[in-house]
Amino acid sequence: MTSTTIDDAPHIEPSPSTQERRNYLNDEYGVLSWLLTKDHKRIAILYLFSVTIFFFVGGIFAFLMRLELLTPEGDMFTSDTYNKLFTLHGVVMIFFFLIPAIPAVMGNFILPIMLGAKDLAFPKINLASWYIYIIGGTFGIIVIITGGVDTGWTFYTPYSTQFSNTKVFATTLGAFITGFSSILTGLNFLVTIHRMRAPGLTWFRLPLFVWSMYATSVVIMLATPVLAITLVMLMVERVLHVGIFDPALGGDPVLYQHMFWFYSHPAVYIMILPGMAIISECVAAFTRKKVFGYKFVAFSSLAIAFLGFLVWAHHLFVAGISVYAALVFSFLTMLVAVPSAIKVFNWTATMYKASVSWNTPMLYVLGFIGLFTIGGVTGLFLGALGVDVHVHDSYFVVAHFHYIMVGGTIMAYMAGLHYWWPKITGRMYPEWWARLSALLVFVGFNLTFFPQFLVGYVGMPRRYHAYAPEFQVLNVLSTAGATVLAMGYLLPMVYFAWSLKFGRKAGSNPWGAVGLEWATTSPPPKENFHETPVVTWEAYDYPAFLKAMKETQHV
Amino acid sequence: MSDVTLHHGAEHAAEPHKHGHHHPFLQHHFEDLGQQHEASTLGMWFFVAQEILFFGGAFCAYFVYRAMYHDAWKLGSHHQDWKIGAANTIVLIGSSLTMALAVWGAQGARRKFTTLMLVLTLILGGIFVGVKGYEYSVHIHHGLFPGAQTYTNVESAPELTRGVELFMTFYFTMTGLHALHMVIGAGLLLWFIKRTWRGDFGPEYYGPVEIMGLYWHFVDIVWIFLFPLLYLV
Amino acid sequence: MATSHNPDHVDHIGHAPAHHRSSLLSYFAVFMTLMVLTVVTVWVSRINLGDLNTPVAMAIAIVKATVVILWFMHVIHSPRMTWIVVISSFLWLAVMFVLFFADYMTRGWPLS
Amino acid sequence: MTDFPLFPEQASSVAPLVDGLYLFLVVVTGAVSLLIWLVIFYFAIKYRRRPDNELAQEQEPPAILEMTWTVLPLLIFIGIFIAGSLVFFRMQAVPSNALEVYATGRQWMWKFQHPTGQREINELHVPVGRAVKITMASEDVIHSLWFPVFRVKADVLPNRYRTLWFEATKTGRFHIFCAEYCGTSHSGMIGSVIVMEPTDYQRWLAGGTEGSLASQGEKLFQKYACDTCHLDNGTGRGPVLAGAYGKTRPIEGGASVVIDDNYIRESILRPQAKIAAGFQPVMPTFQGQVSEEDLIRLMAYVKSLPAPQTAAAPPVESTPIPTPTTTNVVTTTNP
Repeated sequence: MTSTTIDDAPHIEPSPSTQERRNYLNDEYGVLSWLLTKDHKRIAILYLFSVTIFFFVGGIFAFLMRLELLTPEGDMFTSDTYNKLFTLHGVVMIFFFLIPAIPAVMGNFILPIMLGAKDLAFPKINLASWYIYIIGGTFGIIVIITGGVDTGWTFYTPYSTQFSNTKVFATTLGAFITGFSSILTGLNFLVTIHRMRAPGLTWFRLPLFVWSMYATSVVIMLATPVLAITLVMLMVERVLHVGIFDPALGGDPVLYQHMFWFYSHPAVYIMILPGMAIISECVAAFTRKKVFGYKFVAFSSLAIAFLGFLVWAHHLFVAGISVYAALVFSFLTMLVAVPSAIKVFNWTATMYKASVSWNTPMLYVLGFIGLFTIGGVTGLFLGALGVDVHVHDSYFVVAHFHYIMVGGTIMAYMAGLHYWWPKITGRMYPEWWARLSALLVFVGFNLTFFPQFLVGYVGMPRRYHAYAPEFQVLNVLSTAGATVLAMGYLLPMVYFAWSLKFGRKAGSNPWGAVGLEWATTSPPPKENFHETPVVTWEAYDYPAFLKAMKETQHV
Repeated sequence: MSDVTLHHGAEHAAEPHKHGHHHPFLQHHFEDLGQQHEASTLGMWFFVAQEILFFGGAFCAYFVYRAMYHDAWKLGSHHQDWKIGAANTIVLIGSSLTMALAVWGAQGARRKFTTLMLVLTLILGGIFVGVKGYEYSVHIHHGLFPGAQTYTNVESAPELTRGVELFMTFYFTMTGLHALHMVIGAGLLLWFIKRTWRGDFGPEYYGPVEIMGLYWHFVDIVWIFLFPLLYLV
Repeated sequence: MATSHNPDHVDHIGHAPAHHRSSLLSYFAVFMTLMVLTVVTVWVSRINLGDLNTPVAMAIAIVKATVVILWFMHVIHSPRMTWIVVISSFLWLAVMFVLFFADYMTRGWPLS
Repeated sequence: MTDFPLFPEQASSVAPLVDGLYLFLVVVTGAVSLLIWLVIFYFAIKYRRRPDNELAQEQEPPAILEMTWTVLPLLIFIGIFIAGSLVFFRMQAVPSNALEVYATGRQWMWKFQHPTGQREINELHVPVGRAVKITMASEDVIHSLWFPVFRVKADVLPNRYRTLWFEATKTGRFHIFCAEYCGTSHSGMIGSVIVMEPTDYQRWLAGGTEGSLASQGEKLFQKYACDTCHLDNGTGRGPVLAGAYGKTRPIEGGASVVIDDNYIRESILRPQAKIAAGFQPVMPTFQGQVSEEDLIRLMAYVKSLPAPQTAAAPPVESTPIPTPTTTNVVTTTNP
């Protein structure tokens, strides 16, 4: 084991002559160079801005809802406004933030570099994906401005097609278009991973980030089209007043729920798998150790991708499906929980006899493992038929999926943002401010959503504008938590912007981590590597990687 | 048909063993033409997989309602003229053949033959969409289109009104989506006819034509399933 | 360390595109098969097989689709990856159909 | 600030089972989660990065661990599945002696009808200790009837009857919520179920009613002139309804169907859907004329008709009188 001190080793500080070497940021200037770029790194930055805007738009809706729920009576907004708030919070957060965020920002930027490729397989399609996302997003903004939609992000029929007189058509069209943007991103990733790996980068030398992105792309490719056809049918029914899903005209509303959740449950895995991708990377980097059971973690991503398609009807246990179908789906739901459990146990085991650093990304990783565990096990509560009948459509469900989406995906997104910030911008974020914001997020999150488990089991239904007086105390706690959580999310906006100008210059490998992305300069040049790298080390093999990096430095 | 070499005048790559390295259509981020070809074909196959799930969702809903409203489906299907449907199927399979021959021609850099095949494919596709338009006008004339509250034909079986209207909704939605894919295909064909006429394709670089072929054959397969399900219940 | 292409250059298949060109004859043979099968489809639909009509029609359509996929779409000469994509997309479709009808078929069943 | 319960009351026979399963899950998953948190913090502190601990020692925990935490969770999860399913079966098996109550969900109110004729809005009086079966349908969108203290919930679908049952074990006034989002005042679609001692319940029942549901149904049966075709002696143009409820009868086209709530509803609103074997499709549709409440009354009347003991031929074999008028039914041309 080499005795070099790792903290600043292998210290591939580029020599001064390469200091002002051209990188993808200062390679060309001007608005057009950004709006017509085909460089996957710039497209990732475009996505970063648009996704962050939607995150705060969705966040504002959430905060307004929490303010309304301070009091049992619905005395802040009319019930119509409240219904629009929770619908728009759902639509914006899911379709415009959670599904595109990690794949389009982190995936776009880091995946090609991790594979040692110059760019994604289809750069033009990658740019088209961003423009399609912007068109879909514009529909979302138009809906918000011109009056909102009040059907819930699930658009259940016959309410959404026959009874709601809000902007349902425009919202479904927006979601339909945004679906194509993520299909194109998925397509790009799959082909790049298959066909454009660097020489020597065999499948089992790939970072686990790539495995999880591969699984996510498979789920995107095979689930999103079913959402597309379901929304097409919804729009046909709403415009032509036909009864595909409307029982008064002969349709079956439960069929809509089947088709909607056939997409929407895999969509939950589209949201969490990229989170798991980042956590696997950060766990390896901040414990400086090979992730325990590399093959198990890699294949559990694929197992989640496949099993995720078999379980959707656990959203329909009380909706009117047959008893036997409920049994089948409850059993399959139990199977899909196993790969997630494997991942959590393997991450924990990786820290055995490791060198665990307490940098901000690792704080978020610890937070993720803790909160994702709660999210995962409460999923078992909902998968068990007996309990689900009671807690379905209650705040218990709301707490469950927020523990997965906020405690899981957004925590992982923050970890990834901090972990790759030096690589994206060449600057280090301020460590102590970042740790403070991580603490705020962790405390605020738990204070917001843990009371909701309790109030949900006691019997508070979901999507209620006014509720029974005995639920008030837990709701006040939850709103207090929401304020702390909001602080935790606003702080990074400040210090990330600050770090762009005043942040310490980051070398090409500030964390001393293994990975091709740490073998190029930060920010990386336009073609990622000056000459195509050759991978000779196994995944997360620290000694071999440090030796290989030493050799490239002396040549 | 004289064999026309790549008239772009771009000789083959300098080093013999680095075949196809500086080809006019090799994009910068690919190592060589082989990798580019593999990547684009694989990308197209993932796109076709996604389309299979897209139409698959519609077929699944179709079958659920076919089981639920069997008599209405039978009655609705009798309102279709199966002879026109069969003729249309033959036209579409013919266009699939000419498309496959176009790919064959592109591989052999036979410029005129390939262009002719692509034009034939476009014509046959146009015929198909034209016939569909005719069928739509007949249905609309009879008031047999979704949303047609007035449903004149079957007076005494009011129950079948709703079932048949549901059948017609599926008919129009699925054949409409299929026709839309045909129109997009026709647009692509026009662009490919221009490129083939310009002589872009040869044994080394025929990927785009093969991709066009994959798309066209997929649209043909969707019709192969649509024909028995809508016309011959 | 020169970055020549090192030996275990996995998954970088060759330099020139997969250079397989099916014979003209095979295209016409496929075309004729499809024509025959179309005629069979129409003919079979005229016979009243009761409940068997749908499965038979579907079987013929699947055969026609497989023929088009294998020969017209050159899957028969394609690398293994293409096979995996085709088979998995139809597998996912089958999963959708089976689990949809798991609900619709068993709706009427009484509790044991 | 009223007292705020952290755990719901148990007021039904199935509530202890659900709570038992819930607490079992809390304990099992809580223990596993606690174990993970402790291990993480212990490792994070013990192996934190120090100058002398720069690079991880490459010792791996034993590989057998991988198998254990694959198989063990699988077994636990299957156990949870089995427990959950047993409770679910208990919830689905409606006892035969249950008190029949009909419910109708409509945008933003619950309407209940008792067999003895009482009609209530957003309130439901039930006796304690007796199984109550609620048959419900919606008039517009999807609602979901939820009794939190009874731990039971079921979506109320338009145009299709669904059932839900509970056996109250505790008297008092408890919440009724609508759990499926249904529009503007979804949060206003609430009510209360009042569980009473059987004696109080009888006294409540005696108070003012215009005859039992079945008797109201009979009046409607005459009002809509159903009795002109559905005669008891099997000589009418429609099938005999007496004693038909629950039986399996053949219909046109060879299949046969169980005569249950949904079949009666469908035969009233869309008679052509499933025509009884041997009869002409002459029955006009009553869609839009018969309200949800009347449907429930008619159904209660049909279900209350005793099977005829007279010597008349059993209804099935009765030969229908050839209908005078020729109906222009489109006979299917295709064989």
